[in-house]
Amino acid sequence: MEIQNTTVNKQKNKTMVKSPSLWKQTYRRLNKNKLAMISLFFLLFMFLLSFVGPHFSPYILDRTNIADMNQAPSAAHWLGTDNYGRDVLTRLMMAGQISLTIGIAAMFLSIIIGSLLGAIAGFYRGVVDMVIMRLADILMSIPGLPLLLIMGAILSEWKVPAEYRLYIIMIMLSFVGWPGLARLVRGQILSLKEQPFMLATEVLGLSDRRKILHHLIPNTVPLLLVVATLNVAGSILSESALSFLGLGVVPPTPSWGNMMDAANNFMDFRKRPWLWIPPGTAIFLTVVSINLLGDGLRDALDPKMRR
Amino acid sequence: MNEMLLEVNHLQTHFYTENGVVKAVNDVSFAIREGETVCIVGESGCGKSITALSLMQLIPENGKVEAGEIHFAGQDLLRLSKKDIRRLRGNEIGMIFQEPMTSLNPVFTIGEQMIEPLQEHLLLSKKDAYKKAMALITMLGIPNAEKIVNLYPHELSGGMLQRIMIAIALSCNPKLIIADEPTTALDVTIQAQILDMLREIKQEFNTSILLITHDLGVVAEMADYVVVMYAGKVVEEGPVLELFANPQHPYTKGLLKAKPVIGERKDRLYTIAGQVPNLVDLQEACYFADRCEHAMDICRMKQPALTTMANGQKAACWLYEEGENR
Amino acid sequence: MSETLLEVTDLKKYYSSSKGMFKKFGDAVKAVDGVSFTIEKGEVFGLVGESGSGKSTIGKTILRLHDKTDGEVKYKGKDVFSLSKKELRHLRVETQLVFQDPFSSLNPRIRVGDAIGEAMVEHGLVSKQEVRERVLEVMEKCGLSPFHIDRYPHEFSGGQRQRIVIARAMALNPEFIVMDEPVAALDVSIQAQIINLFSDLQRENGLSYLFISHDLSVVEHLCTKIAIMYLGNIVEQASKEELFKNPMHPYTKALLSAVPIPDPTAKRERIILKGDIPSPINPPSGCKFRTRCPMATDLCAEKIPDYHDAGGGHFVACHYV
Amino acid sequence: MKQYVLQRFLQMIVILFGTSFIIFFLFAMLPGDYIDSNINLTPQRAQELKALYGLDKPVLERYFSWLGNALHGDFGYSLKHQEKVTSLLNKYVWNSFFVAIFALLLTWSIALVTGVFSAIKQYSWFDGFVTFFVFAAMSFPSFFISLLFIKWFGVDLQILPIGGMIDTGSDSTGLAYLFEVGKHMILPVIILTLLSIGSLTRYFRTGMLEVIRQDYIRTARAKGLKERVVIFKHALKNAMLPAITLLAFELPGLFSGAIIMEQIFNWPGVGRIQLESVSFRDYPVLMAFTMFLSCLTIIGNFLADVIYAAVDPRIRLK
Repeated sequence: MEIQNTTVNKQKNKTMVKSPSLWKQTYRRLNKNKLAMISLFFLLFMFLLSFVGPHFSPYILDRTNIADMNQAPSAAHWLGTDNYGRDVLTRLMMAGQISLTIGIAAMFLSIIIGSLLGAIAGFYRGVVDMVIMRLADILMSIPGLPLLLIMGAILSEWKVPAEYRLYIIMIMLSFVGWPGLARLVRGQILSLKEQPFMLATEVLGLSDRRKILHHLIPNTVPLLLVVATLNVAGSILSESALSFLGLGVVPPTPSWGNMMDAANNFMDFRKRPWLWIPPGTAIFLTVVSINLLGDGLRDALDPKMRR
Repeated sequence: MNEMLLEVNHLQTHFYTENGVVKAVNDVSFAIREGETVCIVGESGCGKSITALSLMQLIPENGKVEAGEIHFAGQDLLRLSKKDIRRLRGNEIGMIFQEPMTSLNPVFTIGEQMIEPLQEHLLLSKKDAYKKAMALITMLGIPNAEKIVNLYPHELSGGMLQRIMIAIALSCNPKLIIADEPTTALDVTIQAQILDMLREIKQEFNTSILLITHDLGVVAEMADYVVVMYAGKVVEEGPVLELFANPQHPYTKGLLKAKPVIGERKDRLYTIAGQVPNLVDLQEACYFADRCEHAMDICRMKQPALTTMANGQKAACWLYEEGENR
Repeated sequence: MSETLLEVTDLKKYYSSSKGMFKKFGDAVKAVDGVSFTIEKGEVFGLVGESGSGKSTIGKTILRLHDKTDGEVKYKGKDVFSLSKKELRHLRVETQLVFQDPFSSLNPRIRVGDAIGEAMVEHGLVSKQEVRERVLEVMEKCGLSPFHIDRYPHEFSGGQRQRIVIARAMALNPEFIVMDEPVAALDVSIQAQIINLFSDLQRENGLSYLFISHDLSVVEHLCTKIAIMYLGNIVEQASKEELFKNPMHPYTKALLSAVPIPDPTAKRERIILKGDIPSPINPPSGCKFRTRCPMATDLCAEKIPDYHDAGGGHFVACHYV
Repeated sequence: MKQYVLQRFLQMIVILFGTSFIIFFLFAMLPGDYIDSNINLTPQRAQELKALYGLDKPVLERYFSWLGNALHGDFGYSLKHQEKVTSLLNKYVWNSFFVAIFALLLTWSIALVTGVFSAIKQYSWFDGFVTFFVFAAMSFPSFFISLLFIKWFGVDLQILPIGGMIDTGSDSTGLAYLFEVGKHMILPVIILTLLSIGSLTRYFRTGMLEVIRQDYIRTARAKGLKERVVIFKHALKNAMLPAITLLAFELPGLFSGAIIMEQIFNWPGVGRIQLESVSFRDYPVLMAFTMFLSCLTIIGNFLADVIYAAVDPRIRLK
């Protein structure tokens, strides 16, 4: 009875074609954003470099060999060697593994805790909401870095073996990260609940479970995706700061942060910049790409979210 | 008849969006005489508001006035320098918008916002400007002006704010007032007050009014001359009595029959099928062809020009191309 | 006489306007301040009023979308506010709501077909396999083309979205639909299409509507019985013919004269009310309309007019009528 | 309005106590303390000292005793520096404060100008440059940028001093002292500015962009006002209102000291004291200082809400 696009238009008449899923439409919009795509490819390159690179490097990570100590970048060692004779490039790649894993793991933890508590507070209001939000307020009022310092101190107190230390750092970062996230998710749930289409789910007699799974969460995912991306950037920065101060990832496990403390002694700092400039640059480029990708994602997902 | 105040010829305003160029105003021409109220009527998306904004060159960021002339009191506004156009706005042409609640700055008092055009155009001192503002408020029938002047916009109702907007538009005694759907956001009884006020202003100051609306009832009550727009083009224009008594273009006829009217009992409303076409890359055709009962082949191939009828009415439709009156 | 579908007696709904811990009831907003009416099966009951009259609040309260302050709402003889969980679920199938703003009443992230079919499956009216079939059928009935089923809401115009909202409501083939200004946001040509759709659906399925609007011309076309509201109360209620032929309450007369008629030759006695609509937080004493009423006297300020039958079911609340 | 302030004040008190409890509880989790780190103490001597400092009583009791004297202004005794915590902090906090206040002024003025202009000239090359600069500034690790600046300005070009507050061994006083400290402060201030300017510029830019699209800006133009007046009177005041509350959030930052910057520049600020007290397990200092910062944050939040309510007429007159 009604033609979708009148013949007056040049566009052809779309028949039974199934419009692409929202995610495909989002990807198409993201594709148009050159900056975001460059950042995406750079991040993929960083991942490959960190997780696959070490297998190709001729040097085994921890084998120190005093013979070629402190060599400037050369054909053999593209980024030179450190004062234990270890190849800086290989250590950089291994460190990448650690820093990226911690960043992403901390993000996942914060997202899970934050969105769960935020959703519960937002959906069920009342006392639950009050308790969660006051707890979030309290945690957010303790300044981030000092809190991490204290927790870092607790870690070194308990003489935690190196590999467990990584997991605890992830927990620490998410412990500081989740309140901000919970508040964002709660705000989103509250504003969604005011929308008429949520009132419609009530009128249609849909169950609470259906309302949350099919209506609230799909509309919160875009925000979560953007916040998650930016959270990874924040986690990497915090981890590297902690490790630089010697309270995060502790040698011998390499992390971009603790590779930088080579710059603390004056000789290395002046004479051997290849020791501390590459990890610093790696952090910067990774974080800037994540931020650009996050911004591009925000525009692609929902132009109205341009906060 | 008093002579021409404003003459718009072949106005073209286009918008550059991601999915193509939108010809919001596509070759629109009309004229307003002194002391005359001209109504531009049409549904949403027909370009009536953009036409009004083009006159004042207040087009949003991604739009541009491509072509056309706007002769106002002997000068072509499109050729004026930025400074001259600015000196004209609020001074010789006053403007009223649709949403009174958001049209005033929430962090300045009513008084502060009323004296601005007075100081800018009439170079009044702050004290005199406040006095004139209070006089304007009282003239428009709003009680205790001294209190109103110090209130903030959120402390007044929609109807009251719209009266303040009218006071601001009137403050420099303009020759023309452009009202873009001034009563759409108001309740019926408040709308009646505002329309009544506009009619009084026309009587008292002989100001010409360009009224933009989608409500045919408001057109019947206010207009001397009517211009009907559809998808960016003028499809019909004419004096109000002839246009309502004997509408020419099928779209105008359809609109008049589709609107339920108090007192006229109908069991089914006449409907115009389909919907407004997408304005991006429109073909050379009459844009109403797909929704028109009398659509002929020629309608889908060539765009009809605006032809003048015997009694001075104009319509852009192939039914009347040969000039006889269907 | 057809049986009574809905009976509302002395319904009150107050919002406390002061937020925070110190909730005082003194300055509560009296959105609905004692309203009674009944809707028979197959009837279209029109509720007309300007902003702040409380008409939308009534629509939502009788569907128990939020709680009431006082009064009683009976649907098919059963008090809506004391239904068990199971009975409430059943009520949700029989009664539906159509919204004013088509752009925000559809979940933007699910396809149109799912939005319409979702409730049917949830209430077990149809199995997962046949749901697509049933959805296409309902869409057809509401003037939507089959290939719209897999599209997303942002790909439709305002008018088409309203058809989707209606299809979603019709999917549960309800008996009673509350329509909260369903055509206010649409253009005239689209409005006519939707109004005709309402009449067809009502005729074919024997539906009853509560039609909430501020537009008297649309109400006159569609409704069989009309109530005029002002600041939380019904000031006049009568059958359509009676109300338009012989309006009694001064507010109704002013409202009728304020509606612009698309006929420049029409000569009408014009009643322009002075002043603005008072704030619902502290409405005027006695008759709430007295501050704007052309024939207000001291009596109006002292005593609240009683809502009486002025003959033949034509109710009105005014001392002088 | 007064009721809103009262309610927010009560909420603030609750959060203050909640924070103090959690911080104290965190410290209680720390096994060992300053006395344990001093290895040449005999076990039972250590026990005596602990009793003396009351470190052996159960956590809850210690919390309330700590809270008791905290309310009287006695924040305990720094074991490492052998002096009252409050006087220790008082000595160092002002060094951090000066750097922070200069950085704040610089950040806010630059961010305001660039943010507003990049919003007005959207899609221009200036806006493109500012957006790139914002992303870079937000993504730089603080220690990396400090090291880079020391390398470029301190080591390679040698035009700026890179360590401490005054040249080593100099005893200049009065104006010369001020001039010297000023020279030493240049790099730290620039770095602190760079680190915080990114998000603030973006905040001002988004704020302005949003306000410029409002109806009342179109009305202002329709009144024939000069573009300058439309932007810097009508738009700016609306965009700046929420920004004022941000000022209150900067309160803790002024006193917290940039831990990393002070470490790298060995700037005798309160941040270094904090780091030092972590490694020496001098918990009373750490405890008192973290509590001090939390109070500032909470007071900052409270002030932000109150200022916003007072400044925005829509809320003030409710």
